[in-house]
Amino acid sequence: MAESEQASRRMSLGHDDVLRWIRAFGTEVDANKEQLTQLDAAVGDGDHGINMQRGMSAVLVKVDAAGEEQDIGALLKTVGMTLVSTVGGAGGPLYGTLFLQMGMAVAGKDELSPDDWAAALEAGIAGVQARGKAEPGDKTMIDALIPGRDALKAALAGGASFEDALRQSADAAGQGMRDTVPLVARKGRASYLGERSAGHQDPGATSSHLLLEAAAETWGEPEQTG
Amino acid sequence: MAESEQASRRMSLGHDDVLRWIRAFGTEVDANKEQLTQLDAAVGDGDHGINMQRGMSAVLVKVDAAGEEQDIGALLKTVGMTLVSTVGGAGGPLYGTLFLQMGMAVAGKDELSPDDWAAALEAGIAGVQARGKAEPGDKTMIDALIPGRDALKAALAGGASFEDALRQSADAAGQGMRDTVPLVARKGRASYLGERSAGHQDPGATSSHLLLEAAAETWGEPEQTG
Amino acid sequence: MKKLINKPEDVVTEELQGIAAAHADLVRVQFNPHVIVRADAPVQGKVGLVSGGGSGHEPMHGGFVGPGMLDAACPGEVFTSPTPDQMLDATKAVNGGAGVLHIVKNYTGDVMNFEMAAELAGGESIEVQAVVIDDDVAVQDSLYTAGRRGVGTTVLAEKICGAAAEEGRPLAEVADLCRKVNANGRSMGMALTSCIVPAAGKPTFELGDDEMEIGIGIHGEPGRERMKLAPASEIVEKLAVPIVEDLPFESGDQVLAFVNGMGGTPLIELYVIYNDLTKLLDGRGITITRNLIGPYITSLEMAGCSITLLKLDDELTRLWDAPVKTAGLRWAA
Amino acid sequence: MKKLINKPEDVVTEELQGIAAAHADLVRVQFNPHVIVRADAPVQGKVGLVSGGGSGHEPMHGGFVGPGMLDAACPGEVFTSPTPDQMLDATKAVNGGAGVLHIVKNYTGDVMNFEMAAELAGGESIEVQAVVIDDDVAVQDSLYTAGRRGVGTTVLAEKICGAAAEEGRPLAEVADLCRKVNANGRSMGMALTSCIVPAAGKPTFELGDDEMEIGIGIHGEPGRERMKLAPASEIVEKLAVPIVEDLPFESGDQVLAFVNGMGGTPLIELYVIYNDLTKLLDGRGITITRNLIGPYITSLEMAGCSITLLKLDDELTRLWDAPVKTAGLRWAA
Ligand SMILES: Nc1ncnc2c1ncn2[C@@H]1O[C@H](COP(=O)(O)OP(=O)(O)O)[C@@H](O)[C@H]1O
Ligand SMILES: Nc1ncnc2c1ncn2[C@@H]1O[C@H](COP(=O)(O)OP(=O)(O)O)[C@@H](O)[C@H]1O
Ligand SMILES: [Mg+2]
Ligand SMILES: [Mg+2]
Ligand SMILES: [Mg+2]
Ligand SMILES: [Mg+2]
Repeated sequence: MAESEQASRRMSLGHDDVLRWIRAFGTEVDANKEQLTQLDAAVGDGDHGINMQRGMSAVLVKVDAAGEEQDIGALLKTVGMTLVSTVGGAGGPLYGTLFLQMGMAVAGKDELSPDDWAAALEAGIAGVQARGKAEPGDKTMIDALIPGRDALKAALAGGASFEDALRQSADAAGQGMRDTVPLVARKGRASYLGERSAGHQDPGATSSHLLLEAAAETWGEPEQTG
Repeated sequence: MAESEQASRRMSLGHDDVLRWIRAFGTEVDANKEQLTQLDAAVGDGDHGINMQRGMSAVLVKVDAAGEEQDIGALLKTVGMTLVSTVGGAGGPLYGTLFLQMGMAVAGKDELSPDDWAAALEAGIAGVQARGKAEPGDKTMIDALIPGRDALKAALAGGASFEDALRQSADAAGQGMRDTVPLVARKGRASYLGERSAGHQDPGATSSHLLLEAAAETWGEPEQTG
Repeated sequence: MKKLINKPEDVVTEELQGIAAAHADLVRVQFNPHVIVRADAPVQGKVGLVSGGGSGHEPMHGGFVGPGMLDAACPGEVFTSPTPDQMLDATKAVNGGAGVLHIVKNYTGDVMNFEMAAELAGGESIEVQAVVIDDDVAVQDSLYTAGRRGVGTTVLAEKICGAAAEEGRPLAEVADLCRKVNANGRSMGMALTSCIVPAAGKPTFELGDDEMEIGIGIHGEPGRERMKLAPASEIVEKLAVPIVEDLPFESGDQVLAFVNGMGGTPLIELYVIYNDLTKLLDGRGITITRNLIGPYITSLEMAGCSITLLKLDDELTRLWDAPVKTAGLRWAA
Repeated sequence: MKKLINKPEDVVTEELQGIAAAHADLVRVQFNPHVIVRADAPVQGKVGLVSGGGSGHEPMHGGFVGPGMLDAACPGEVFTSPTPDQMLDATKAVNGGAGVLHIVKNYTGDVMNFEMAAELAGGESIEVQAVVIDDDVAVQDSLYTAGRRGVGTTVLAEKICGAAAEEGRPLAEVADLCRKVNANGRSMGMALTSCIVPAAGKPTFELGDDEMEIGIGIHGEPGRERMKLAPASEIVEKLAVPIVEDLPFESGDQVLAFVNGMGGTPLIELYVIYNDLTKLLDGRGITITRNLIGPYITSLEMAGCSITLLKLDDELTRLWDAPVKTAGLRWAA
């Protein structure tokens, strides 16, 4: 990347940035509700899109009402609590836990560095694994989240810009998502299908890709300075 | 009809003839089961063909078992009783009563003259009307039976041969059956439809036409002499 | 045709074998001809209650045989009235000396077959009275037609008269009570899908993906009108307003509200319908004091529902609440 | 989509309004969040029984709240596990000081949400135990997977544990009993048609006119295998043989046989299935001493059935026979 662009590079995330990401995720879920539901119908019970959409609408109402009083940690916890109490199914506790643990990791902060963001994501994913006991390869959201997290950390460690790191993270999550297709599910509802679960993309991995893609897109734009 | 054919004209019906008619009716019901059921589905509950077929199969088993010991009256009563106890629905009591009353009218006889046959039919139809209270024009089997009976009596009174009278009777029943199409049903299940029953042919009138048609065809052949 | 059956012609017999095996504590099943009789029949000195009709409406009537309800049920072939010999056998089996009441749904076939049975029972010196239930407001009534069909009120009449018979009331009183229930009950039904008679193998009628049939009978007989699919609240209006206006049910009335499933409609939808019904009746000052919600008078696998309202007084309420112990309805005092 | 509903997003709320209006004598319904609680809860000194799961399985679980069965039910959205706040509210509402048992069907979502609820209840010093029901033999079990689904045995566990709790037995005993029921119960289901989740508006899966799905879950999850439509007797074999061989049920065993309708299948067909089941079990020397036949754990309007067998001993039989008074199951001593 050219030297001249350095100035506009994003070095941190404010409350507003995080909110824009949450909104962008909500928009993505809305736009992909049908696809998520279709994917879930093939290997599960056909409600993943519906559930996530119900949860994210509730989240948007909630964060609007909460205003900007909250620090980022509190904001993420509000998102998590709202998802826990509105999504239900497997998605509710898992996405709820993801955001709750992210919020705990950055409790009290009004600004996040790229490393704070990576640490939050790491904590969130650890929470999902503690709750759901899924390992990579079990054909779950973990299969998008872990490559996404690892790519983010590797890029940042290699000195990439935050924008580039987010893009690599989202792309790795996308690859992880696509890589769920041939897998035989070992966790969640799809595991009831045994061998018949192979050949279908995991709905939760798909929504998790949307989550990291929303981050890359929202924060990948040059920062508005001035 | 030419003088030379006079000799082969049928002047009476024996036990065997009546049995052949019953069998022929059974065959007709079998062959038209689907059509009767279709007609009944349009204005009723779609079981007329199924019911009549169940009843006539039972009748054939019964008359086979009974052998030729019975007089014609007893034979017809056996048919009636069997229909009553196997057909059910409206068809069971109505066709059952038809045969029972025919049997009563010719009780003890081993041979029926054309006038005996006409009297039996008349008694049977009176029984159907006593049981079902239907008048001509109500869109029921009565609308095939009464024209059939009247044509038979008129033809015999006019000096027609039995064969001719039977043919005229069957044709009049056929006309009566077709004439049920525009009628609005006032009796039976089709009456629940009110105006919507118009435009459909009555299933019971259709099976009654088969009954008289079977007589015309079975007995319309020159009698086997010798 | 997608059904859990073996051969279409064996459905009724195998169903009855299943009932016989499952409910030997409540009923005896006789197979030739088909009759379901209360296990302890005849109950001496008690009026015997017999009903019957085509099969395919389960749990009606066989599921309503037992203490506090029917003494016997005569199951016909699917959607086909049973025959007089079934009814005669049932009548003889339940005659405890106090006479027998035939509860007959108003269909030409049912009425004629029960009439023949009553004539035969008369010949054997059993006192029989028959009451015909004709509560379906979807059908125009007239002196010159077959009149209204018997539908949901039948279930309520069987329960209430069953309780009265259990109390030892005489035949004439139980018959009068049955007429009273019929006079105070009104019903109407609708279908989202057709049913398939096993022997026919295909739907009795065709409905478009966006159509429903209002005023349907319980045998897949076509209804009053076919219309575009509508929300539950409109369906309730289409069914309940004609019912309310027919009797009429008026402000201050107390009613039993019976929301019935047609066989293919799950309970979750019936509660949505019931909820809309409470609102409609509330708006007219009519109070639901008793209710029954579920598939009780069905039409094979038809999706749809019917609503029955029965105007209650203290007597009817008390008899409705009385204990009943059958496969289909069961409660204690 | 042909359903008796208003807006898809309102189905559960309106259903609950219907239940609240219909069964005020048995239950209170709380709307924010959704909880169905026994009218007289908390019963002091009695273990509280809470279950829950997605809606669309009615009468389970809300229809099983009442004396002798559940103290509370948490209805989720259609086919979606309820949330921890519902379960926490339910747990608090039924805690009569003797602790609360969570009866959880083994689905990842249900298990995780109930776990979170138990953590929250622990924070409020309510003693909670959870038992997970996993009786579906259609699913291969393994340490590394989500394990078997919870299906028909859940209904039986709720009834039997409800009776034990009513007797005043302590939490640990009721929980052990629940594990015993689960250990002795096995199920398998099949579908003739798919169901339609209201919010999705179209069938969860497609089945050909001559196909059926064996080993289906109660949420329209695909099953073990898809095969050509077969007679009832073969379907019974497909379901019952894996059940019998799994426990295994053996000659001399006494069982409760539960033939469950999936929501769109009428009773007449369930009795045909029951009849074939009695023959199959007879042939293996297994005796049915109790039975339950009807739609109790449904999958919206899906056509199909499931079979559950529970091996009985004197204790389980006595508790099954104990009085129960709920909208969905009701009998006296
Ligand atoms: N144990 C688990 N750990 C992580 N993710 C899981 C687990 N179980 C299920 N999931 C994810 O949840 C997704 C399904 O979510 P959803 O449809 O909302 O829940 P449900 O299966 O209860 O209907 C799956 O696609 C999978 O990615
Ligand atoms: N009251 C009646 N009198 C004469 N015929 C009648 C009467 N009611 C019905 N029917 C005849 O019965 C036929 C229907 O017979 P069926 O389908 O066997 O009985 P159900 O209507 O009980 O199913 C009608 O088409 C009609 O011709
Ligand atoms: Mg799902
Ligand atoms: Mg008919
Ligand atoms: Mg009929
Ligand atoms: Mg779900």
